[in-house]
Amino acid sequence: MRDIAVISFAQTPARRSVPELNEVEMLMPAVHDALTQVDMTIDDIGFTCSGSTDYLAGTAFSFVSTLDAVGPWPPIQESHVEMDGAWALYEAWVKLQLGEIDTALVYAYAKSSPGDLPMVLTRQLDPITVGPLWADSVSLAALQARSLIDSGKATEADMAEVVARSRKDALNNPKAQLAWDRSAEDHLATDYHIAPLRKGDCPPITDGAAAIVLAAGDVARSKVKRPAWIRGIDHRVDPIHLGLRDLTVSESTRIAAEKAGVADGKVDIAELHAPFSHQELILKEAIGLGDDVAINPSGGALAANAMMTAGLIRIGEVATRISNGEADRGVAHATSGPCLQQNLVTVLEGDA
Amino acid sequence: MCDAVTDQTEVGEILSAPLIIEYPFKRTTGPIIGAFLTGLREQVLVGSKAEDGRVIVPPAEFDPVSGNDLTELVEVGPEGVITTWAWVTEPHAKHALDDPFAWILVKLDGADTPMLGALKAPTMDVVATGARVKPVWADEREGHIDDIAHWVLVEGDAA
Amino acid sequence: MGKERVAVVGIGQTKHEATRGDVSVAGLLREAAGRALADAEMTWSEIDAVVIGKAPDFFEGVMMPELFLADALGCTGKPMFRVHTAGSVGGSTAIVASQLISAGIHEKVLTVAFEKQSESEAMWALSLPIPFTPPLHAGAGGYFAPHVRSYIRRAKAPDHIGMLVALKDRQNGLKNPYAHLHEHDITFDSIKDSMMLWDPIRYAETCPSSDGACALVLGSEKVADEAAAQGRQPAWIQGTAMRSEPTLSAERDTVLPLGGALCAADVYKQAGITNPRKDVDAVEMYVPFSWFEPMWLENLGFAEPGEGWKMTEDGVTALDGDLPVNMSGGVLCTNPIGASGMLRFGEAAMQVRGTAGDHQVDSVRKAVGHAYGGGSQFFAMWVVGKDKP
Amino acid sequence: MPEIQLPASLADVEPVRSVRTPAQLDYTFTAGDATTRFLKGITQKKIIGQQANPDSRVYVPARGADPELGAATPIEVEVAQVGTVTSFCVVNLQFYGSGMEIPYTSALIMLDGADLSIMHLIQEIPADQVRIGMRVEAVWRDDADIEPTLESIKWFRPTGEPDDVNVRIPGEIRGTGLGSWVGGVAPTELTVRNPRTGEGGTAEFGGEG
Repeated sequence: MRDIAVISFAQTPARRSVPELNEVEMLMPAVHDALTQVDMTIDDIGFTCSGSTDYLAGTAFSFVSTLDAVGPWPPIQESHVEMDGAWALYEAWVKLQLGEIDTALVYAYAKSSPGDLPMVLTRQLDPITVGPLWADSVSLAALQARSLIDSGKATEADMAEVVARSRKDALNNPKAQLAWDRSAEDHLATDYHIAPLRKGDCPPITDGAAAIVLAAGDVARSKVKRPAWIRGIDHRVDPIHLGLRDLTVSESTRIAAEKAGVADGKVDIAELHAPFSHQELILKEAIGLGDDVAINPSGGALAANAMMTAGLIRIGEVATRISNGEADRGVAHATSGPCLQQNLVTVLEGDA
Repeated sequence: MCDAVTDQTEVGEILSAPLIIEYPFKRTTGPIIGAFLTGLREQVLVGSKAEDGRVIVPPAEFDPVSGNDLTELVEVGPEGVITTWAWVTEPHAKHALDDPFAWILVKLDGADTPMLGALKAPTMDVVATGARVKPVWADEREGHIDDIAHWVLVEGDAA
Repeated sequence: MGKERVAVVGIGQTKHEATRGDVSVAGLLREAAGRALADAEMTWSEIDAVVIGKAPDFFEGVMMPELFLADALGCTGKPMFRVHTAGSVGGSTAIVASQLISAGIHEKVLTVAFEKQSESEAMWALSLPIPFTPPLHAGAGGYFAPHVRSYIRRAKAPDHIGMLVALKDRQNGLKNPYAHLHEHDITFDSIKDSMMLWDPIRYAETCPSSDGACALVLGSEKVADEAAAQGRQPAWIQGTAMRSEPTLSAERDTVLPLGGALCAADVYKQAGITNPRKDVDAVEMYVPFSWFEPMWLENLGFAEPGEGWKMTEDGVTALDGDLPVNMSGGVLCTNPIGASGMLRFGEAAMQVRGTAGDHQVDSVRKAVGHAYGGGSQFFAMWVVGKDKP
Repeated sequence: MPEIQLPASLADVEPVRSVRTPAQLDYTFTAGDATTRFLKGITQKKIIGQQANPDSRVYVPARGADPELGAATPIEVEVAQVGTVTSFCVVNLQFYGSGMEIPYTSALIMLDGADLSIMHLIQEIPADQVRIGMRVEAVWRDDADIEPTLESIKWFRPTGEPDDVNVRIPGEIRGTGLGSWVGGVAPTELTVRNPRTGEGGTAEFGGEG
């Protein structure tokens, strides 16, 4: 495979609501920032790919007007996925493998604030046998958490540790939305939200955008001192029906991690897209991460969870830490669908 | 999810207005899901038999492993056991139950995979994985998942 | 490094209808996918990855519906990918799928595009009442009709061209058993007398609203060589291209969009086409309103600007003409929006494989598939051929 | 279609073939900065265009980004309430509202001072007399009914001025519209001027270089 690296990453501050900006206005600063960091304009980009979904803000063809953010004139090579931006990055990576272009811009955005997000997400479910029940995303995650607890693989105290650590780490992330220094015990003393989940076990609802520039080989080396090379990337899906899955494991993540070659070297850090605290525990096992791996130093999705964007941000967070020398090899994970249905794993590495 | 107030934005006079997206979608069911809904109308629960012998409820139209067509429907339930549950303290207006209730995955007798439902229970304390439950049918049924009004614990088996 | 060869080795589509009341959304997809797999002589388990395309989720009222369809498409434990590029999506989905093979990642990829428009209705899904947004006064046709008028004026085209296109495509559709519209009684006069919906666009010059799906099995060179050895002609992908431009910008030409022309120039270059009018044997282009045939003939380099309508008038684009266009009956006969682009790509592949049945054109060596979307701003094209590139 | 085996209890009842699953989602839509500024102008019966820089295109209504530059449009420019019909269609079906008399005309109108046409209704002239090049002016609702929506302009009507015989129909506005093949020559990105770099564009193809 051709050497492809993340050479820049930008994200808007994660906020509960960004009413003063429409989607293109919210997205534009992230795109400009990612390009400016590597002294590029859209004219230097070979392929552009974005991720978003219409249902969040309730507007069909939302990606059509947000394309204006890049200034696609003269016309550009471009595509869009109705998926998290991590999958847009996958498409761009595939395109770069063809060897015809050397650079790609990937962006993603979401405004979840206009709607009632947990209810909007019920529209992902089987439209005949499940959708009419309006089983919201938090309730489904709570069913998964209970399964995990019942299985004896984790306790509410284990989940509380994830919550305390993530939000504390988020204090060092200026883009984070939800950060605090509270002990696991403090968290356990709060009431259940949807038992066995407490509010603190759940992600914030976030509006935000992110962008990444990818470059191949020498172009990457010419632009940044230490490119974050994509050494492996793979994604897999499970059935949507919760009854068809063992909710205490993530089989699709396990396969993706294996195919991406996570086990081929030492992992320093991992950014896991675990919107709910217990999901980090499931993912850690599925990917095969040891206790020595720093997980979600950014605070993860518990600190900011812009839909369609949070997976791409995980890749950006790992890449940034490789480029700045904090880590040599890292794993980024993205998820989509109820209870970790679809998962993407990327392995990034810096030159020795 | 949790609505933390971490930012206060001066919105000024930015215009906002309600946007309601509403449609009475009419969905064709195909024969397998159609049979499941027919069963609900007739107070019968059915699942489909997968290639590995598992009985899947609600019936899968296609084998979840191989992707091949599934064609054999079998009757299951009506009682079953809770395989996992979650307690909702503040039901949403769109939920079937107005009072606090439990979402449950219930594995019906004769089935190998559980289905989702809403369990009416007085308190969280009486709900438990492994407890037996049964459906409460809606008075008027038309072949819709809402024909199961909700689920209740089977008497004398409150965990 | 470099591109691996890719070919279409299986093609399937549903019977398209206004309402496919006999199948679920999953069943609709499976009908197309099952036929494509059978055509490729493959089973579900052989497929490495699935790439799905459809237009806005509001049509079926399911958010990211590929998630609930994952097991129906045999994706459990496999990569599944969802593309959305508005009306061009069927084409761009096939291109993304082909790149998974040309990049050397997979050997056998299933790609499926669909729309089940009858679950809601197009007029609702395409005109949600977004506050503060200027209303479209007359639906999609009302958006495109002024651009058609601009074309007619610029090209000094006579009024009857649109009707000729409609007559040709609807008659071609009669030869296509999968087409939604089969209008046996159609005549030039019946088109002329049909209601003028958005003057200059008549009812009979407008695409229908369909339920339907299309699926392609794409294979690596090895897979395609095996098919060829067994007597199943592969449709070799000789070039793919996509271009996008803004919907509303001062510079752009909404009649002959630069993005469309650049997309064509790119794909021809890859396929070694120097004179599209001579080198291409058949074209399936995205013509939802009849006048788009001459517009695209010009945009895609088959005619000089202002001259495209003459090809239509002279019968060049007829099924027995020198450059047959929309042999299948095209979008004017069948329009499950998300699948419409893939149906164009699939028909082009059928023509080079020689499997198009009654609408087969003799000795097609190179065929073009074309799709566009949005406000004539997203373009996807491929060239397929009998010969290995 | 494979044969389905039903349990005995369902063998003789009428099967369900379709189901209604009504769904309603309630959103609070916010307009964002550019749209709000435009609509604020409308409430004062002004049509405010926006541009990214003093030399760039004037967009009415601006949607938040100059789509050629990919840049925000902070500069406000009031444009005229008169303009030229650049194209139109005559609608014979009741697509929009209930009060419109059929047939009605939906037109692209280039307001004087703007660089892109808006789509709006033409009234106060029979539909079959509307022309490309016709000069039209905005007709506002009564003051009491002015709201932050483009519909506060009820429609446009002829001004009675002579037609603009030089009107450039869409794509020819800047003369750069030849996006297609001229003289058998395949187009390239250089066919048009790049608004960020100023490069490209040829006189032959009507660029501004």
